[in-house]
Amino acid sequence: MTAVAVRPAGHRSGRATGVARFVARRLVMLVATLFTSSFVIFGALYLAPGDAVSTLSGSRTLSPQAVAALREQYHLDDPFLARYFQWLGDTLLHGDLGTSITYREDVSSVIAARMGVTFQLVLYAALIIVVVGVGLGLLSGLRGGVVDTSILVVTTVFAAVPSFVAATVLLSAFAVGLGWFPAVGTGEGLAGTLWHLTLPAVALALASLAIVSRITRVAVRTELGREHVQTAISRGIPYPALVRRHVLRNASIPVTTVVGITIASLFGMSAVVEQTFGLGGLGSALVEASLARDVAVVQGVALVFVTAFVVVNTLVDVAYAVLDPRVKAGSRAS
Amino acid sequence: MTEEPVLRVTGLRREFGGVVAVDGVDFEIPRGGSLAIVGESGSGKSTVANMVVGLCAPTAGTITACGRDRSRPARSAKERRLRGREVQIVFQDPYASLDPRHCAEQTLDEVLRLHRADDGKQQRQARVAELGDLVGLDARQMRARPRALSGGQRQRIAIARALAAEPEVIILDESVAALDVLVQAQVLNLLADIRERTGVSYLLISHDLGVVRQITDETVVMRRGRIIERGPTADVLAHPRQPYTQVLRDSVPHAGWKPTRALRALTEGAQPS
Amino acid sequence: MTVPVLEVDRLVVDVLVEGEPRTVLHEVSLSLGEGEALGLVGESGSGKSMTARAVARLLPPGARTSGTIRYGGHDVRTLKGGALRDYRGDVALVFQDPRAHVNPVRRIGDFMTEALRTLHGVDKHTAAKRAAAALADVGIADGERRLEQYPHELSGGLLQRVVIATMLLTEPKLLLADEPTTALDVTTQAEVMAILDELRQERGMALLFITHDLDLAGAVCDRTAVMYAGQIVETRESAKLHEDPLHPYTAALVTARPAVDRAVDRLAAIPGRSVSAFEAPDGCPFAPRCPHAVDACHQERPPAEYVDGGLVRCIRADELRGRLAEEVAFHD
Amino acid sequence: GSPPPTKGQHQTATLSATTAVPVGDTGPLTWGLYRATSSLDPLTAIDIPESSVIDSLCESLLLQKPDFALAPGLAESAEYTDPRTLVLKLRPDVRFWDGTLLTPADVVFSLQRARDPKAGGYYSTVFERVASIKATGPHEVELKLSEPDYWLRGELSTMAGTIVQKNDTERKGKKFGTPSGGVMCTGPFRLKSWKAGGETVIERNSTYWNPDQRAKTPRITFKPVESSSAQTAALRTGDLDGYYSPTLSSYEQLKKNARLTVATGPALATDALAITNLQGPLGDVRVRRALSLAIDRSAYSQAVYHDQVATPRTSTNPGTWAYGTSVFAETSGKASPLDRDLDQAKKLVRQAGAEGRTLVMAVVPALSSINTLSTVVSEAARALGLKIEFKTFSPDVFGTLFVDPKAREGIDLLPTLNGPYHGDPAPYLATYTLPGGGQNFSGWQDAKVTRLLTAARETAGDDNRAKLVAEADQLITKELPWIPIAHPYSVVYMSKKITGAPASSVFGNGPWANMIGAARK
Amino acid sequence: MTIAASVLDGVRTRRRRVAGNTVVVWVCAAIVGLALLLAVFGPALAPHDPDAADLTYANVGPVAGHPLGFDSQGRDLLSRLLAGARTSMAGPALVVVLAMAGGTVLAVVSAWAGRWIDATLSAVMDVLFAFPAVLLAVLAAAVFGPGLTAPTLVLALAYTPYVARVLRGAALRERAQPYIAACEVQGLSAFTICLRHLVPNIAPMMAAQGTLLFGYAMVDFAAISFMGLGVQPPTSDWGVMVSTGQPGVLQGYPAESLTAGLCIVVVVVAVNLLGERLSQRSEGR
Ligand SMILES: Nc1ncnc2c1ncn2[C@@H]1O[C@H](COP(=O)(O)OP(=O)(O)OP(=O)(O)O)[C@@H](O)[C@H]1O
Ligand SMILES: Nc1ncnc2c1ncn2[C@@H]1O[C@H](COP(=O)(O)OP(=O)(O)OP(=O)(O)O)[C@@H](O)[C@H]1O
Ligand SMILES: [Mg+2]
Ligand SMILES: [Mg+2]
Repeated sequence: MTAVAVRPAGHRSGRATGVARFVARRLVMLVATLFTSSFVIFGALYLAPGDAVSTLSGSRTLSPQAVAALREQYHLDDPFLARYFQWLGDTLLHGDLGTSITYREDVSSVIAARMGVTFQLVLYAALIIVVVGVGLGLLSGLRGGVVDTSILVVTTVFAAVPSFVAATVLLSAFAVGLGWFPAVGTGEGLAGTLWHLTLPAVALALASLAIVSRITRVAVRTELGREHVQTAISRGIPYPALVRRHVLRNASIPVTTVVGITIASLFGMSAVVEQTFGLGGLGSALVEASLARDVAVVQGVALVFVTAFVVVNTLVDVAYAVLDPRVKAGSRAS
Repeated sequence: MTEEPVLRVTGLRREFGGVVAVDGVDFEIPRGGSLAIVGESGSGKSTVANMVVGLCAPTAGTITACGRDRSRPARSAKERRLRGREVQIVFQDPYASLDPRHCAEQTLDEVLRLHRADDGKQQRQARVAELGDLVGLDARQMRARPRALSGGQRQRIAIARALAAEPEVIILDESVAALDVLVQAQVLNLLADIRERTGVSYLLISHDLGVVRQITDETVVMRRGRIIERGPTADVLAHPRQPYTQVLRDSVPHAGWKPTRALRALTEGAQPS
Repeated sequence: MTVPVLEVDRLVVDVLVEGEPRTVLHEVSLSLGEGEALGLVGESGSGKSMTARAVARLLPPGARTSGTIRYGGHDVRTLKGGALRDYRGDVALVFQDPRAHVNPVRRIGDFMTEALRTLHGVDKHTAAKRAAAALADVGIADGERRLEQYPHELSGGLLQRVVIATMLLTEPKLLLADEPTTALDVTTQAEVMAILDELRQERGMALLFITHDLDLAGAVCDRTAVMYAGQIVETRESAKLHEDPLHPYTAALVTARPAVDRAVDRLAAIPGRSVSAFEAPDGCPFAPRCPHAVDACHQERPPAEYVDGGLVRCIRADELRGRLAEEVAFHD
Repeated sequence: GSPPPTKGQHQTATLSATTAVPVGDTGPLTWGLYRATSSLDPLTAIDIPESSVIDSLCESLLLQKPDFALAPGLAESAEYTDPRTLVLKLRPDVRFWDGTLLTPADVVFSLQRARDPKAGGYYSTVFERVASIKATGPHEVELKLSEPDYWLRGELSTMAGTIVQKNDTERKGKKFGTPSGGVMCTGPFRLKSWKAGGETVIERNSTYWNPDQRAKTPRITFKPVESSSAQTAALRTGDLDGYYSPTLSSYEQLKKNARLTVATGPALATDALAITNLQGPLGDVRVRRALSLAIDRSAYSQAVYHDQVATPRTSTNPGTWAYGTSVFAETSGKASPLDRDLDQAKKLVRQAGAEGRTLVMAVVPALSSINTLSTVVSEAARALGLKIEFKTFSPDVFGTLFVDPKAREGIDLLPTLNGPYHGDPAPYLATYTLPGGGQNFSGWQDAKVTRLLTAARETAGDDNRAKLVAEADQLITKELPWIPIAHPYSVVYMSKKITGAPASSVFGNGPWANMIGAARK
Repeated sequence: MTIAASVLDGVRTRRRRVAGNTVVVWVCAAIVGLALLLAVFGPALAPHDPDAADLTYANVGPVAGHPLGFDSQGRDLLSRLLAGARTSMAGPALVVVLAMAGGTVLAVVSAWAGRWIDATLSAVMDVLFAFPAVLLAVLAAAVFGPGLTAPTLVLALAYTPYVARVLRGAALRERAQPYIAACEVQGLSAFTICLRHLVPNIAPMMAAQGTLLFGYAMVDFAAISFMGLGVQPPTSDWGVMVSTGQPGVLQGYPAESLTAGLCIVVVVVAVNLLGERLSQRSEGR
């Protein structure tokens, strides 16, 4: 809708079909990606050594009868394609994502139970990235001098700190050392959730935040150096208005791309942080489930991740078209 | 009996997704001749040039170079090579049209290796030096990267490269437009010399009527993809028949010239918008 | 000559080139009276744009200046705060590439009315009206519609007219036009030049017109200054430049241009290329290319001297005066 | 080099299976699990995250006390009326959470379900000598045996003897024991909520049939905390009130923490190297003995368990000696410790002519205890002039080694932490020493061991049976089909504000959560 | 996992900065050079056998001959760090080589062929993009088992679309240059033009991307190892050491985790700064 609104009058119907085609293309891509990923997942877990029974037994010996019963119950001995198409059929026809072997539960309820944490975590981290990252970037881009240098130094280091290192350090410093934040788990209510998720979100956001800040800084600098900004200066436009009207809006175009991709990739990165902070989210579910050869859960989580990625990217493209009148929806300059 | 022209173009047409960039263009260049295409920006001049050298395919029409049909871009490497010996091009931007990583010698040697496969290394070196002499570059300049050379020197390399394949026709697409007047004069003189010495033909594309007058015999005027006027350059410029050509001619600043808006309005009238 | 609006005296500008300070303008002096048009002509890198930038206080970071730039009795180089803003309100700039100089993500209307609204407190409606009227002045009839468009939806010529109209909205006293027509077709160039010329005369604006085309400068400017390697080598009434150039460089510029009405056997080309001030050798920077150079030319920089109402930097100016005129005449 | 650092002292003091008795009720608690609970069906519970939750919800026919001694549970008594008949007398007053009374039908149903291999339970082999299960009275159930089986009674205290409600279980079908189905039991807590892969919350069963054992906390939230550093952190910050730790990596740290009580207690499991291939060098008992003699158990125990282990003397953890205790103490308990004796070990290898031969050990680099074990084994092998090769597995694939014989091919040594489910070493020993035993990976057998253990199974008196088992235990320790490495203690970490959680590892098979209460008024 | 994406994307928006002090560049170059030397000679330089464990020395601090002390298995920490340089650098280096090779080929083919080939390749890249890297890592680890293979393949696969996207832009810009057209007019074959003209001219961009990528590959590699999906202990590898040493951080023996983490951070910072400079240079050409 918004992409349509920025268009000058007169082209409305053409733009509308353009947007429709854009959305359609994205949907096709989403479906293609999901198909590919589902097949790859099935194939990979089929080829992989080890099977679900060993997870069920928890490294204890089971009687052969028990093993056989389990194998039969979960169709573990069926041929690959048969299992794949059965799963695909169930998913497409009944819209159910299958049953988790490890949790003996519908995958949809496994995902539902875990989705909240991951989305909250990603949302929180995204917020930190946008507010702090962009904020620092603006500060160092517009200020220069000592402020710039110190932000540059800090972000250079942050950008190189792996999230698991950040998680360990934050955990031992702020949870264990100072006791300001809880070490594990998710809280109740908004305040509790915020309080519990602060450290994980910071750990997740840290490197991305640094990168976003650096990109923002460069974008701001680039825009400040552009000729149209020079023109505006020569016209006597006061600095604050200049920054607001000519620098921020224009700089937000590259920043949006980076922020979008960063946020989209947070879903994948959440696994490490979830593990460290004992948050039972989708990321850790993905890792656990694939270790356990719990194909249905892996498929389900992958579906959520892929969809989230495509949706965030689509939003970025729409934002792009809104911010930059030269760009038609969906034709991001690359 | 007239000699076969080195380049003949008939009914050339090119569309870009519904936009007709070139529409029914015909012209020919006799051996050793020099033809100018003039016209406003976007009138399709470069598109014609690109079709003639095989960088883009015509929607319709034929191109005949040296008696051979060249209406389609080359498909095989061999055909490309053969075409390279018929028509060459020199572009407007002398910096961008040279590989920044190769010096003039390398650039020329590469072309020679392609077109004179039988030559030995020494023969090629001799030919490179000869080409360098022809365009007036000394040995140091021949070994310098384009970055270290001035615009005029770069354009000389581009001209030498075009000459290396010993083509029959060289297309000069705004080849002197980016040069300062003094350098432009040097290059124009050079082009005239080369034509005299080698008998090569030129297809000059330019906005600059002074340049056109200086080095071409014939002129075609293009507007919105069509040729609207043609004739000997001196005639066309001295006695333009079409109103547009007149406007073009009168827009050229010269001593005692006063710009007027009325001029433009004349051409504007024909525009739909 | 009337009261000078702008007076530049022995302006020297050093800018950072690859981190090193390099002189790009050397003792540039010029003055511009009310309603007067001065052409600034020269080859690429000669320092024309730098001069305009210095006047507009838009030098790149790290630049150092000396000499004076006077506007309304103040040295522009030291203006601050409100005074600087006032000055900028009085001076308008038009550049070669309009597309780079207009914010691509804002509407034409936004661009045009921005200064009116932020600096002059004009309300939105009035500002838009005035913008549309200004567009009509430069020959754009459907102004209202144009205001709603984005820069990329306009052609270069149209956009340049928009820029000119915009600059005029705030009624500047001095217009700095840096090759405003180089990117345009000749026919469009003629029109834009006509607009500039008309507006200047109607409003009594002073115009500093930068171009590399001597003929173009001559057509709209009362006087023309010729620059070479960061120096003004000659300032003269435009009309006289063509018949009676004082500097060999000016003569070379005149004769090197191919004429529309006549082809010559060979153009009068001189060897070499133009250089920036910091690349120039000691002595007269033009000496290495000058067909008339003598040993003395390589020794020291020629001072600026008054000759026949013009200024010239050539130690042989008097001596050569007749010969240059002949060269030029032969060319014509 | 430099002098080696001083090692911790081996503990010799006797262990208490319990912690201080609480003075009263406490508030809601958060208890740690090393991973999320995956099932609440007793029959598929085999690991702490399942069994410790189930044990708070459901009860078995007999009850394990913290010291693993058997006590009446849902059955007032379980007695052999003759060697082939085990009669269960049920309590008349037991109610499920929904208020219905426990009936023999429920018991028969639960036991039959556990016995049926097709039901997918893990404990069906326990009932291999059971011929029939029948209700023989309003409060009586009778198990008829095909052969005498005096090990069966103890099994009734494990998941195999845990009773679920017949109606409920049948109604739920496949959903039984899953987050959407839940369970219906009789225990002191009832299931409040359970998110798949997330927290499990249990609350006090206010209508619990046994007021003496009622829960002293209104609610326990079981929180899965996967990484050991997060576990440590959570205990230190108070995010967890308590935790039974499967690893002791932070033991020293937490022991010093003023907010925590750290108690060690008896356990059932033994850290051992299972010999999986008798075709290789380890087919020779001298090489097995040599390896056992060369392994630096104390270094291992120190590194992995901070010395919280019973020094191995035989193959069985002293924690398992819950009956015939004095018999075991006199025999297995008096055996000489499995100390290091490199000279003797080298001699054995020489005798066996095994120098230069290669041993292949399965290792899981991601598990630090197995890692450390590989370190001591490789040191031992080096000292003996044996070559050692490690075959690395990820933790997940490692599990298949216990399920799939093909996966074990080419491997000589398989590290395992293994033990019985109740206080009887015999069934555990039988799994790897009897022909056809579930864990007899190498097919090892010894006529005398077989005879002793079979006899023990058919011997009624606890002490007599203990004698036979202890003899077998010592024999096995000589023959070493598996090489015992350590008998780790159970460790519980508790916030100082609470107490009562058993220090022993009874949480795997007996009630424990209801014992926790406030430490102070 | 896909931080690299954002960086790569952002790099294009970067412009020449005022030439910073060259000291930083030299220091970074020295660090990277040292790291590379260690990757080659590290295992040879190690004063002790990095895998020789002696539990009696577990977590013992620095003593004579062991300046950094011992890890939780009683192995010499310095030796492990030195030996670890190789795996820590070799994996990411391989990833960079593979991803750059694949990405460059895809980019050049896309840019040159245009039309449907470009469209198809772009669509395939988009599909790859949408795949969470963690998922790939987990699957590859499952299939290939522990070791270098899985993470190398995964990261190469995950980075290829980013490289392809960035380089495709550069290749398109380069392809639009008249000098390429001039080569075509000369009659050079497409392959020759790409090999001799196009690729060398996007090489500075490739070098910059490769360098930046190396930094991110190191971090991502370490992350995969941290999750237990990559290189496995007892192999000394910095990422693995951070992970195996992690419990020690809370137990008061932070040396293993922190020194290894510091090695990663220092090398990555140096590599990133170098990469940034390179990309500024390649942009400001
Ligand atoms: N690749 C292309 N795709 C779409 N349209 C094109 C393409 N190339 C040229 N055009 C269009 O074709 C028309 C003619 O362009 P062309 O470049 O031939 O003009 P020209 O006469 O050379 O102009 P100029 O003097 O500005 O170089 C223009 O309207 C242009 O927009
Ligand atoms: N931002 C800058 N930083 C450093 N040097 C510059 C900068 N802009 C221009 N120069 C240098 O200053 C000298 C004068 O440049 P200027 O732009 O004034 O030339 P010009 O006469 O306007 O040329 P053109 O006709 O090409 O526009 C040149 O040598 C140029 O390289
Ligand atoms: Mg053109
Ligand atoms: Mg300029």
